[in-house]
Amino acid sequence: MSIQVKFFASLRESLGQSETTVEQASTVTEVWDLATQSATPPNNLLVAVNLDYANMQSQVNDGDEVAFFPPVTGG
Amino acid sequence: MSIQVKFFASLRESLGQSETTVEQASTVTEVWDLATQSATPPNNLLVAVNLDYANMQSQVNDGDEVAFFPPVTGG
Amino acid sequence: MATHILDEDFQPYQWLSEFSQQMPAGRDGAAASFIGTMRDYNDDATVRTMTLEHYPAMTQRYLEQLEKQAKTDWPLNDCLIVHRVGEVFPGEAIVLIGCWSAHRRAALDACNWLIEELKYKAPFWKKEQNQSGERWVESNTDGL
Amino acid sequence: MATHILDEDFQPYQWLSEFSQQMPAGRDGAAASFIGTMRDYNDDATVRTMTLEHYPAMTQRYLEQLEKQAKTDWPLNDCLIVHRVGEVFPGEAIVLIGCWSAHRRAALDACNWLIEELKYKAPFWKKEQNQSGERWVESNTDGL
Repeated sequence: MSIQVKFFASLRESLGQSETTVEQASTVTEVWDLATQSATPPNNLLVAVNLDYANMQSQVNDGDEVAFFPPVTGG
Repeated sequence: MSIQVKFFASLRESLGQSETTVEQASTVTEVWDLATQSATPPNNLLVAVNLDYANMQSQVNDGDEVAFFPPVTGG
Repeated sequence: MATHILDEDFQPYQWLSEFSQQMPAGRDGAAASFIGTMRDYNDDATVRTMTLEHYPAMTQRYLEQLEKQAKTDWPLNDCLIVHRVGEVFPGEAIVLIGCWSAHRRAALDACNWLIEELKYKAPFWKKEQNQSGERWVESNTDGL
Repeated sequence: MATHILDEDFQPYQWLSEFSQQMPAGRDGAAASFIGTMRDYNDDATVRTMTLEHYPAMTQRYLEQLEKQAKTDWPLNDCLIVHRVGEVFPGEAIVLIGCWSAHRRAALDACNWLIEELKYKAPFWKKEQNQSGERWVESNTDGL
């Protein structure tokens, strides 16, 4: 099993990593804990699984791409 | 005393005149009656006195310009 | 602020571009615009041309009043209104409204307000020429 | 419908003009647009440049979904979204939204909805560079 993990913007900078891979996880929470050595997730954390918004309880499967990022500020 | 009267759009066409002058009137109603030989005013008639919207009861004075027109359809 | 009544075809995006180039760069965060264009159909009839009549002195005055009111009601930095008169052909622009502000709500809301006010109150009248003759447009729709 | 993510400066009115020229003349009665531009100030600080990061695959997908939703919710004939990424300077356009419809409410309301949705959900992030260093913009304002 392999889950691709991405971090963006201020979260990428504060965690000091933009991408990593997690080998075994069934929820987004587990992905976060494994990818960040159980860092405390920020209150306003956003998450996407396979390019769609998801939440910390969402299930993940082999081959998924999970992204974590702060509130968006485009436009 | 002289009041300039203007008609626009379908009203100008149905009355068959675009401009006329009224010599003696104190309200817009009197201007209408004199200028149109007491034609029945259309329900949706709009009126402006000196380029500002007014109504049939508005007072008129020497030198005023009174305009009658149907609902506007610009834009 | 500027108000223009034109008796020939104009390019709305070129007007917006040129008008905005005169503004200080970096001042505005938001520009909202609305362009009303002549369609080739209305109420199921095919329209060939349209003639726009207006009440020149009142039109100019009324559009300027609208701009002043918009600048009073919203924190607008600038505002542009352009309106055609005379004979108009399908695809040609009839009206252009542009609003510039620091933040988006003022520009969007003022633009929205200006087109509604203009449609219901500015003294312009449309007469359509179609295959069966011509007819005055009797009233503006609610925009739906 | 079209969605473009650009990594260099673009001319929004030229994009709107060229995009609308490809449409059938006489089809649309209404074109609404919104352009978000980089200001040279924010929260009382002078901003020199800004860097826009994004999540490329998700951004593209999300903007396309927004356009599809707008076309479902309103009778739009066409829709254009352009968004900058990379280093942006004051006065440069960040986002462009254009909506075309037969009548004005669809174009105006969809344009309004698209910019709000994009601002709150499309995965872009701004980092401002000012005289005292750089900072991430923490959240979008309500537009006031």
